[in-house]
Amino acid sequence: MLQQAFNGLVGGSFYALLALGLAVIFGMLGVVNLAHGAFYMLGAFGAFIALDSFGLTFWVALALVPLLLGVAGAVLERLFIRRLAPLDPLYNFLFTFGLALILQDLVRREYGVNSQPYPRPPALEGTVDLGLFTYPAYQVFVLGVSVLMCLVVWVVLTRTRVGMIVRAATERPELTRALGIDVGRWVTPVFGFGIALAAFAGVLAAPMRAVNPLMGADLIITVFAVVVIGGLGSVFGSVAAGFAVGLVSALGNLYVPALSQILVFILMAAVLLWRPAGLFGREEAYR
Amino acid sequence: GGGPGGGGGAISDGGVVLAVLNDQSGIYADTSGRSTVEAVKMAVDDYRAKYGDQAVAKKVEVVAADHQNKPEIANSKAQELYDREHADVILDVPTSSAALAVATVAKNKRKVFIDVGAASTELEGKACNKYTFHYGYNSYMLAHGTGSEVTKDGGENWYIVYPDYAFGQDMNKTFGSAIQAAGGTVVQADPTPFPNDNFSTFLLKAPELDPKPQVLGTMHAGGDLINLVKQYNEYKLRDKGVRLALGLLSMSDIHSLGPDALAGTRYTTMWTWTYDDKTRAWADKFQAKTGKRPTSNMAANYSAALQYLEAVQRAGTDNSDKVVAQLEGHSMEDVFVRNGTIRAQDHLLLHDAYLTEVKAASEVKEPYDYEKVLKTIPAAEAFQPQPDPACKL
Amino acid sequence: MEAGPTGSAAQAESPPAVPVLRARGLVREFRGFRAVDGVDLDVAEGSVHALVGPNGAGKTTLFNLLTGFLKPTAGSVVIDGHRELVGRSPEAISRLGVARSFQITSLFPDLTPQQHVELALAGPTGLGWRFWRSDRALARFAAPAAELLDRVGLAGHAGVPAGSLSYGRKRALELALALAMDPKVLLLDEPTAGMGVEDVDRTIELIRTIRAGRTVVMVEHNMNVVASLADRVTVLQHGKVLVEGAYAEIRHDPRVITAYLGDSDAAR
Amino acid sequence: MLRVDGLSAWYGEAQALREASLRVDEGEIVTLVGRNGAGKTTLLRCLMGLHGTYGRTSGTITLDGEDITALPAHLRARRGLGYVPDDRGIYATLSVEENLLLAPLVKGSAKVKRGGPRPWPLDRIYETFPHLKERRRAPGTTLSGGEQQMLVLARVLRTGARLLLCDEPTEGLSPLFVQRIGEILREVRAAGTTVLLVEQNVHFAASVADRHYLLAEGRIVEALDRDQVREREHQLLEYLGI
Amino acid sequence: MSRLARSDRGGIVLLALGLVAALVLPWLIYPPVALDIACWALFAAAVDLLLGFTGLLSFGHAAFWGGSAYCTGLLVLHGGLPFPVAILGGAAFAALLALPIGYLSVRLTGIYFAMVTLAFAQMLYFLANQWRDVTGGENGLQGIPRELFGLDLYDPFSFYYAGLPFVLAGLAAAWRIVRSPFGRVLVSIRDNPSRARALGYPVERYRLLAFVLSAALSGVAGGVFAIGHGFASLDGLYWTTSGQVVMMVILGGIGTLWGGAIGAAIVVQLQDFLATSGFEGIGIVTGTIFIVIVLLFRRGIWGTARHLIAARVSSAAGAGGARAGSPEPAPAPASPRPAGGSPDAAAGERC
Ligand SMILES: Nc1ncnc2c1ncn2[C@@H]1O[C@H](COP(=O)(O)OP(=O)(O)OP(=O)(O)O)[C@@H](O)[C@H]1O
Ligand SMILES: Nc1ncnc2c1ncn2[C@@H]1O[C@H](COP(=O)(O)OP(=O)(O)OP(=O)(O)O)[C@@H](O)[C@H]1O
Ligand SMILES: [Mg+2]
Ligand SMILES: [Mg+2]
Repeated sequence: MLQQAFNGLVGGSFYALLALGLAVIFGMLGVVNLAHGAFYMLGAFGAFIALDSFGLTFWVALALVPLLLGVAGAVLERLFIRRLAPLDPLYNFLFTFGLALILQDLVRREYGVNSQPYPRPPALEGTVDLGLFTYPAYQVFVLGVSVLMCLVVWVVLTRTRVGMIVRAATERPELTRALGIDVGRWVTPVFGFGIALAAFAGVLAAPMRAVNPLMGADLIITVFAVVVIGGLGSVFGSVAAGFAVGLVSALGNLYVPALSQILVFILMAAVLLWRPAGLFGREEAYR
Repeated sequence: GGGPGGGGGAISDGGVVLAVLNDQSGIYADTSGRSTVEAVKMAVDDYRAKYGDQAVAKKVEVVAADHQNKPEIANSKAQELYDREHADVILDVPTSSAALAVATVAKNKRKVFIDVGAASTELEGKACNKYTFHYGYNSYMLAHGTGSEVTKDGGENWYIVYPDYAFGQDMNKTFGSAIQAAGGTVVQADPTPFPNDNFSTFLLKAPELDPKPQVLGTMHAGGDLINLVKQYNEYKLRDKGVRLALGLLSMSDIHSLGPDALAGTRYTTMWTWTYDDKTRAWADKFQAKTGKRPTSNMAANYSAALQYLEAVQRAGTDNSDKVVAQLEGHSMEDVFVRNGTIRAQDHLLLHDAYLTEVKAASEVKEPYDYEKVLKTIPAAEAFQPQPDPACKL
Repeated sequence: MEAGPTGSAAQAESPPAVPVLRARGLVREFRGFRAVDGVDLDVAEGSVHALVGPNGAGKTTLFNLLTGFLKPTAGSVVIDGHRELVGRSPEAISRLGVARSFQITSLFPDLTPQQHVELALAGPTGLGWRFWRSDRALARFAAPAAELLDRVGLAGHAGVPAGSLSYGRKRALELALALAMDPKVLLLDEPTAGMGVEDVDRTIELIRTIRAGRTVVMVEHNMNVVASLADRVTVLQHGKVLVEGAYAEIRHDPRVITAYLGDSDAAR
Repeated sequence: MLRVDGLSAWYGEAQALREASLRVDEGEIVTLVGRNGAGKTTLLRCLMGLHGTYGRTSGTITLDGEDITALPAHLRARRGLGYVPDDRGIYATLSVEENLLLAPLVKGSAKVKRGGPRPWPLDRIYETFPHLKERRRAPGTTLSGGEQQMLVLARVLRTGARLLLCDEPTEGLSPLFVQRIGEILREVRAAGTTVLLVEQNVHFAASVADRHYLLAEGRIVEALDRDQVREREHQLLEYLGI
Repeated sequence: MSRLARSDRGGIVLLALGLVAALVLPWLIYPPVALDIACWALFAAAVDLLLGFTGLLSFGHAAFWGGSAYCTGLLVLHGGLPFPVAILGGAAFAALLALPIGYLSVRLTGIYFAMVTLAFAQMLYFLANQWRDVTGGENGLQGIPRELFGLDLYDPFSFYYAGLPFVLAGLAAAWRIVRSPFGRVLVSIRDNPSRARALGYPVERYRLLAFVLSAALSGVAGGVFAIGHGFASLDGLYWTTSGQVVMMVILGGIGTLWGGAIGAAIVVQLQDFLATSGFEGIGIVTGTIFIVIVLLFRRGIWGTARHLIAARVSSAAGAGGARAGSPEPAPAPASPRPAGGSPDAAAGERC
């Protein structure tokens, strides 16, 4: 049981990391990145390619792949997302939808739909004794790293000037410029960072999940539900909901396997009924 | 194609048209896809080589279409292939829903359809019809052989996890009855979400069940299977005495995971290119053309095309009814089919299947040489012994 | 224009018996901060009741509570002596005859003023639900809408998208919309804010003409407007009622002067 | 300090400013008055470099002898322009304090001479606007209308902007606070800040301003100089229809 | 008002043209494909009703299209009803389904609405997948007959004309809704919901009714589609179906209603073409279309055409003075960045 709960948290790590990236991007830029799943997939493929074609280890990939994809994300923002930003956010939603289709298909054409092999890093082959039970070392690592990552991001966004500027730029880009802040300089790295988070999750997933072009497509919808549950645009909410959903679906698998596919959505419906803005969402103010 | 039932004359529209309708861009693109078209072309070449001037079908054309895994596209495309491309037979159609849709079209258009890639037993069950044939494998074949053979081999207690959709549900049912018939027990069977990438819950649970299962039977395919096996190894279940038996395993899955991850895992297959010299020779030919090793599905399509052309040859025409008459009850033998018969009552091809084990990496001598046949399951046992009463041709 | 208490004294003559709008013990907390803190309010039928008070006193919040845009933490609001408003949705309350204007302009940028007013006029008729009818059915509101726009001085701008109106005109349109709903009780949140002097005067006139047969509650910082219109003034401070009385009474109240008015007349 | 020459601005096809020219000297308070729709807001937005999204403009804007017509908004702010928009411009996603701290301070540089107004430290702001201190953790837009107005003014004061462009800063403020704003404006002028003020409240405008520009239908129709202000105030009011 | 009247007259001419096009379509292209186009056209119009005129982007309309397909199929297969009745039954089912989903979703707007509807549709997909006894699971609900009073309509050519009246009726209904007082309220809600609320319009209920109506029309389309193909499949419930219809809408032009038909024609034809082209990159092609439209072509085909015509008309009329904005429903969906509401964002670049 405890072990199952722990396992749920490990599964939740991926939700949390992806939801975090999504929340950072759309809490801050107002863009729902439908291509987030595709970047997660690219992260995993990045790790695979790094190993397969360049012989780079998992650890190198874990640093390098998010960096490269983050840069790619930044370029993307510069070239396209920015142009659509002043318009209705739906346009960026649709743009990233198209992008996701293309990325998926490109990878599929190159590598096929079958999963690519990726071994666990040797240092994390064994198991760790967690006192109450032993657990595969790699999974413990995944959980630890994701929690750390989420904490760091949260602190940066809420406690630092960077977070403040980014939030301001999201809300009123024009005015923010008029206050002396070069908005364009900030938005790009933030978008890139969100993408890098997705890629980071992807690299983490490579040793324990199937690496194939479709790996992100279905996951992303669950992550949407996670973000809605957590509270629209709330970074903290997304992360918390990510872990919570991981936990719930692990226990759901255990006790009500027949419902496990739709458990997340039932949870989402319940939350919406109770708090339309999500658990940590903000309500509107009327003046 | 010839007008339905009409004319009786030799070849309609000046030639025989074989249409391959399959998934060229989705999840079946690798096991089926465009390479399958090459396999069918090889069949045409072999037919020509064999009969030369004697060939009834002087002109044979192969056309291909991508149904993108969408049944409605399969449906429209099938009609279009029959109507506009004058296809005499449609081959492959690996997605069950698409296959069932095409079967209806075949019935209405009275044109031959030989399904190769779909696992659903409905094709020879309530959806069967006079013009539709099911060729190669089905979920019964995949599940029954493994279930009974592994049980007999000492795997008495089973824990089954299956993806919660039609294929998985069917597999679970057949597995269960095969295990029971062989004297084993299914300790528990759990449906898993589909698709799913986290099977930890089930894997953690497996060794804790009472009585402890010796075999974990999984009915997953594709990415789900890879996830499951990766995690199976992560939790070191093999060391904990829980073996793995699979419902469906393709050569490319083994390639993805690396043979070591799966070494010793058993499953049933309809064909493997490493079976004997004949299959190896054909596989070499295929590789020369496509650069790849053939999957069982590609070989099955080759065979289906060849047998169709043989039937045309025997009938002396491409008239659908006459070709169907030639196929029904016909016994056949080729590089893919061993001891094959097309059962007249439900148009299911019965043929030998193989209980197979994944080789350890040390045994692998060349790329894609992963499979070791343990036992041939004779045609009579490999498939449903009796036709489904729901099938009325 | 120097307005004295004279104007309002004349109208304050008929003290009505039943309060048309009555609030008791209204409280609204925002995460522990009490923006409105136990307000009792009686608005007499047919009167013009002004709500004044320093910035942040809770006037707009009180409006939101009265009109259902916010749910009170505690307290009740009753209209016509028997109908409880707390717990009803804003649209339900507006159908009961309580209309409001917004302090911060809030319009449909793509619709013309004409269309705005038509829409407001159609609201109570239920015509809006008729998805099977032609929208020409709305034409029957065209004439009254044009007339209303004329009254607020927007006749010349009836066909321009509201998004391109200047601020002052947007405010006038806000007023027209509130009027169009022909409410029993009209709540105006700073109706003259941002208006030029000329427009302020016109608005005063306008409110004077429309008060016939209805009750007006308004939040206003412009003392000229309060002086010339209000029968009764409630001064709020820190979410509580500080003083209530006729303008003439409260303007010399030392508490009001220190909390709100200040001692100079730099304020118009 | 600021010169505007022949400034025109369009919204699509409609012209909102017609060849407006004006001048603001260092250390004065200049008001821009005019009826609703005269183009006051448009003028300020052009000065701040924010009109670009609406339509075209023409004319030149010079700050301390430097032509800033083509400069992007954020660089104008760094040169010392401080903008108080008419719709207030409070960030819902930032707390009151963050709203205050957001804008970077105006620093001296080769292009910007220092020595003028000092940036207001946070303490001084909270002393002047106790409301803001009380609510400093609250999300910006939950402030009352008047409190928001204080917040925007405080925001530009904190940056130490040298030229304030204020669009109706007294709108929605209580009489007491309107006085306070007047005092503050005089105070910052004494400290060397220059102010260009758009006002509807003519009494208020007259009480703080050194000079007036009168705007009608996008044109500057009258400029009242420092010495003329007192004597011609009457005329001015008349013009505005009072 | 005269302007409205004129655009009405132009509308009638276009309507007649559209009708003729609908009638001759199966002569021009392969009849089953023609029927697909007709169904998707109605589906797109239903989605546009929500997107273009209510400002809600539903990414979960597959639920109604697919849900109705199943219901229609079941009514014919097990209820033995004639298919026209079954289609109406399917539409009613879709509307019913839309009630709870809509109730939960309409409180959200913008992308959140899109995400939530997407999630609900996906939930339905999973349910249908699991509930095999009724839906046939991934095999789909096969073999739905299409005969009417003994008349075998198997021939796709004749069935096209049996299905067309439903599609046309649905399109007419969509048009009526958009041009009704209700439609006017929807547009105002789209532009400023809290203002509409203050005018006494219960915003959520209006959105819900719009959602339900849109679902019902999608249901009609899905029902005809199911009968036309003779089966209902899980694929119809999958989110790619929702994505596809949204693509048709934006390709045709958001807020144009008829644009969806053009979008449908192009996408269906393209898909049909790609199936045999041998180019294995349907995702690349569709994705590129999405991106190109969104970046360069936001008004869509119909929207661009209408804009060009409008521009010519107004310049011909020699409009002097202030340029009046179009009194018709704006082509863009909900005002940009609803959260900000500041004029600098609101008046920003319109497409
Ligand atoms: N976004 C816009 N699109 C089109 N026209 C506009 C827009 N904003 C303002 N206008 C027009 O430009 C002219 C000048 O407007 P501006 O807002 O500058 O006036 P103002 O003097 O500030 O008025 P007020 O005192 O009401 O704020 C007005 O006629 C107005 O209708
Ligand atoms: N949604 C909210 N969340 C938190 N605090 C709020 C919220 N709405 C209002 N407040 C606070 O409640 C107090 C009263 O606000 P309100 O808007 O009612 O003031 P007001 O009297 O209308 O002031 P003004 O004249 O400046 O408009 C203010 O201090 C404000 O910050
Ligand atoms: Mg207020
Ligand atoms: Mg202005």
